[in-house]
Amino acid sequence: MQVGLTHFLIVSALLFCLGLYAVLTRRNAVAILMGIELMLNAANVNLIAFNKFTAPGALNGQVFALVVITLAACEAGVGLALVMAAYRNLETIHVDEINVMKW
Amino acid sequence: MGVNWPLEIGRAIALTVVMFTFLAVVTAMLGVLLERKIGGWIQSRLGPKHVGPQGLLQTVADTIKLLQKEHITPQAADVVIFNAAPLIVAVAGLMDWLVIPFAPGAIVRDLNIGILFFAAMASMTVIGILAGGFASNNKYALLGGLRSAAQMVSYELPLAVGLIAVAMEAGTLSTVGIVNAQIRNGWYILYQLPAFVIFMIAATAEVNRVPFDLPEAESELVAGYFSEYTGMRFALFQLGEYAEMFAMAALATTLFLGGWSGPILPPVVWFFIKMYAIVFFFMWMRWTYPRLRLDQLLNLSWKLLLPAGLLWILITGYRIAF
Amino acid sequence: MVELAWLIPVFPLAAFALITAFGRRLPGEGAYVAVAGIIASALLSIGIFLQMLGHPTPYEANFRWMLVGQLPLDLGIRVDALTTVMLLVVTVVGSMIFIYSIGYMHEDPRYSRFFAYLSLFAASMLLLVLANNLVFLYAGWELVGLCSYLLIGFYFERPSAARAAMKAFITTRVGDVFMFLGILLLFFTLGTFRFEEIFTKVSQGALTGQTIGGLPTLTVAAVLIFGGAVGKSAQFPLHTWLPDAMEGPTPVSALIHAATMVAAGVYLVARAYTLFFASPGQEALLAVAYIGGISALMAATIAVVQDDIKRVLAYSTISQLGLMMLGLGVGGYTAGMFHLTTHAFFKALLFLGAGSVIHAMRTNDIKQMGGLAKVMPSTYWTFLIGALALSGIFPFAGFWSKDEILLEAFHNNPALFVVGALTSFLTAFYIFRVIFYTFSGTLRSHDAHPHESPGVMTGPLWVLAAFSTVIGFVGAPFLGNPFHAFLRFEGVEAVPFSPTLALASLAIAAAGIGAAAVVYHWKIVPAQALRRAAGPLHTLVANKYYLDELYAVAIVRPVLWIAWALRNFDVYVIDALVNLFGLAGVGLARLYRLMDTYIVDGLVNVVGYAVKGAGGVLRYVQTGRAQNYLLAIALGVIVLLATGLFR
Amino acid sequence: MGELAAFIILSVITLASAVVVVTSGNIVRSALSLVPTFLGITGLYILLQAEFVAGIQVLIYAGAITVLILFVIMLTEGGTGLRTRQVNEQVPLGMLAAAVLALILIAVFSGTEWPKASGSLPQYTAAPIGEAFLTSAVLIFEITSLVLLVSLMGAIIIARRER
Repeated sequence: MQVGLTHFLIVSALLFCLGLYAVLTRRNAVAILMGIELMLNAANVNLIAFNKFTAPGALNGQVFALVVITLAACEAGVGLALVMAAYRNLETIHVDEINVMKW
Repeated sequence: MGVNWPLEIGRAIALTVVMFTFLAVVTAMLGVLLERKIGGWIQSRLGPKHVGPQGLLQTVADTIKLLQKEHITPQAADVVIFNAAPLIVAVAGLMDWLVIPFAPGAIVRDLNIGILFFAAMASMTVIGILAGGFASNNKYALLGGLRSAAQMVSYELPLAVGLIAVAMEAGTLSTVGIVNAQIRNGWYILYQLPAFVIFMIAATAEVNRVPFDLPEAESELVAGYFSEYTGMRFALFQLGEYAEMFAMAALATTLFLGGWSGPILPPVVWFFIKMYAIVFFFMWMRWTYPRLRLDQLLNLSWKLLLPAGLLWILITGYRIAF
Repeated sequence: MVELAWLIPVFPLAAFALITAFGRRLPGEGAYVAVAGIIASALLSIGIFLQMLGHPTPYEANFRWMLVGQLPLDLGIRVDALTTVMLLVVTVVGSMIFIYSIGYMHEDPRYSRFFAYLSLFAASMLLLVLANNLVFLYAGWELVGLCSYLLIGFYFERPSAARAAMKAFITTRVGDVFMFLGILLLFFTLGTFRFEEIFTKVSQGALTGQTIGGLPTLTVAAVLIFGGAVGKSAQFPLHTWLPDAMEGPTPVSALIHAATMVAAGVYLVARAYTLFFASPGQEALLAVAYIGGISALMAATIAVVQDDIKRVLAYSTISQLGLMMLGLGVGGYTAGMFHLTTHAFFKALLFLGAGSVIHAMRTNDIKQMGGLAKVMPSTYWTFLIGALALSGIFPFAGFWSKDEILLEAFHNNPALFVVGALTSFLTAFYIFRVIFYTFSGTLRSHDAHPHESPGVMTGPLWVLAAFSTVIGFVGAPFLGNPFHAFLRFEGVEAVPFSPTLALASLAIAAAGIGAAAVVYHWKIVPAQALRRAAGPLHTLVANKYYLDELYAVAIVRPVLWIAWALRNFDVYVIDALVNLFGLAGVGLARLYRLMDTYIVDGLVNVVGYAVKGAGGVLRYVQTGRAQNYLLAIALGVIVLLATGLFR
Repeated sequence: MGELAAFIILSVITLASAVVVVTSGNIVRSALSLVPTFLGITGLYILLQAEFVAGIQVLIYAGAITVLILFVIMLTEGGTGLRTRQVNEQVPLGMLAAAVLALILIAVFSGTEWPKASGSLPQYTAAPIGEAFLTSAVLIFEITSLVLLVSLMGAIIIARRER
């Protein structure tokens, strides 16, 4: 049996849903960030898989994947900086406890 | 895809065994011995002298001793991570060697992303160190791990900048391709002297050697991230470190000193002569310079090496384009 | 130099602005700034005077103010001989008074404000003098009035001062209304405000034959403008404010009510002399002469019976201004202006001397004083020089100028010459009455400790005394009367000097001094007896001819009664109507309020309650936690995908 | 056959370690499990003949982002040694949503007939990618670099200790 596009897509779908689960259920802001990284990776797998199987002539998918990786690095940097700032000011990084702006 | 998978896997296992043995002997054991001998020489003393002729078997004896020692796992440690950390460091150190060409054809795999692969693998070491520092559940180890992470992440950038400059000069990421380009055009230390300087400084920091040995500064943090490690795990950390250091030396040889090229002598001999010259340089530095402070270290990377490296890339790009 | 003339009023104006803004933080609490301003103006005036002496060409500078229809309105300044003389008088005398004030006012809590007012006054007066048109002149005129109000009422916590200020302001305002009417009349008939154009047109006969209400337009205009002069120069019948104005600080009396402001009236007549001269039959000039004569004699008689030193000087001022008017009225243009100049110096000197005396005695009553000659020699000698100048004794300033006026009167209108001569006699009498009461004999008050004034006060006295002594020689006939050569009205020939008349006037003055000495120094004829002999006449004079009372009955009472009546009308008729409307409104409002409360508010409240209830339910959806929202989004995505998939 | 085996092994590594990432009660283990996840994905990239992206994936994700995450964990909660509840009350619903979504996606992916491609990827991808970044994708490249710069400064400003 040949490894086809669908295989990669299913793996990425599972990875994406695992990431979504982390984002939905984790209290720790860093864990949520990790979930987001998983989702981004899943998206990257999709991009590269589509690139190979549907449009191998151009490398647009890989280019996009690289852009996504760069932006993921940005997101991680800023997100973690926010976590640090929150921890310093509120002494917690649990998102359900960070509620000083509520009401 | 005409890949013969069983053959490939078999070759990979065989090569790994060969490389591991080679590294254990050539880098770790010989490296430790060299370190002590050169240290003795620079400090006008004898160094190890009694085990074997001129103390040549000293590290063999030490290795046997380490192999026999008990594995102590601290009670509050995170056992899984604690045990995994030395392996990560050692494996990352070994992976570097995959792309080093010792002589024409004598390379594990000539990847077309060779030096990118090298940089990626070098960066993996940090995770092992950080994990080990955390899992020990010891404040010295944790601080050492954090320092190491900060330092290595910072110095990866100048290192990568040095690599990029060379890649631009050669027009390829493959290490074999770079050596061939040097055989054609002359050693890159001539064209890329600033990149070489930046690379050497960053490499010294990347392998946590004096004057950048803050993660394991004995006088401040006992032994840094591997304070709690004993026996063979400790030896694995050491192996990883020495493998990394020798890999850096080998890469410097490959990128800047023309790799295996040289007259009369066989290419492999030339390669090892150059590599050991750079190893000697690392050791020379160790016994010469004092340790930097953490803020000085980070300032050096972010405020001097990185801007200088970017400027040099600009100059190189201009030279190549016009 | 003359191009810089516009700077002359700017200096004191800048001083005023500075003192207003920074007050006590300035050097000398503002006084030095004010003095510096006026001295700068004085120096510039002297420079311009010297230049004009060489080339007496009038200088004019204009700028376009606005267009009235097609008619351009140019405003500007004019510097000619008349202006130069006035500038000199105002700035030089003003400088002396400013310096004197440093000493006189130094304990006053509103010290810097005083200098601000003084500076503003000087600026206004200089603007008035420099104006080449009636608008600027009127502006300066009103500003001068305002400053005089502020300065007379400087001690506004004293009711009498406040009342005097009000009286001065309102009385002069009566004259100003006439003047304003005159200006408008001229503008509507001639279409310009500029003196030069007005005079040119009048000389060319632009108004000849025109009448307004049966009277010749030119005469009406001239007399209306003279109305302003009457008010400002305190001529009969608007003279009553000036004696009361003595409530202000003495330097103010000296500056405003002797040397400069009241001179503005005379200056106005001189400036507009062409109008008066050109009026048919010179009726306007005649009016000026008679008003002047009446004022001169009346004020002189009142001055004789006053006991307040400053009031004596105030009436003296009215009298002397009357004399100037008389001089102008009988054709003595140069004589009037000459007397204005000399009078400014010696009257300022007298006022400042009086101020020095008051400063020492802390009372105005001459009957409380006596024997001050020994205590205050500087004041005594300077005051004596001023008195001699006022009386017209050779060689002091007053002799020359008064003699010229009497000469002109003798030639042109003998009746008025008699008035002038009588005034002259009375003048000498009353001023030496003051001197004998004040400086000779012994001190009558027992709780006063007089002392000589400080140098900053006596210094200006001596300077003014020097001027009073020598300034007359600029009009001396044996020197060729250089003043007349410099300043004269074309078309009127000066009457040649007559030694006989000069001797006569000298004799009249001497007689006045002698009479005063007989009564008040040697006391050969006691004052009591004289007063009893005069009888009802004395009573009449002592009550100032009952003019204040007459005004009270004739004008103030009716006005007050009308005001009272109108007030009653307001209170009982208009207010009642307004209240009626108000009550009706309130009643209607009550009605509307019921509707608002129960119908409109009810509806609004229903909406509000509904929204509040809905919000209370829905707010539980808003947890403020991103993960809840994300879950909702995920479920929503699932629903959308599912509907898309299984449709 | 070998390719399928490699694919299966890599997928299992990836997904198993991703499960550890999202379920582990120990946040440090979660973070460390990211490493095999990313490395497994790297392997998938290599299977997809995207060596350059694979190298970058290791360098950025495994080498940098994971280190950063570990760093922050140790500076915040991980460094305190406290063990607190790591999940919120949405676990059942979240699990349901994720599972249903996964099922739907798998159903969609399996049921779709993707277009077949002709041609093949170039032998060496690094150079064409570089060319694409400097020609057709230059705008994306520039904007991304700008975003990188801005987020770098933003991160520094946010994380800096306020005085």
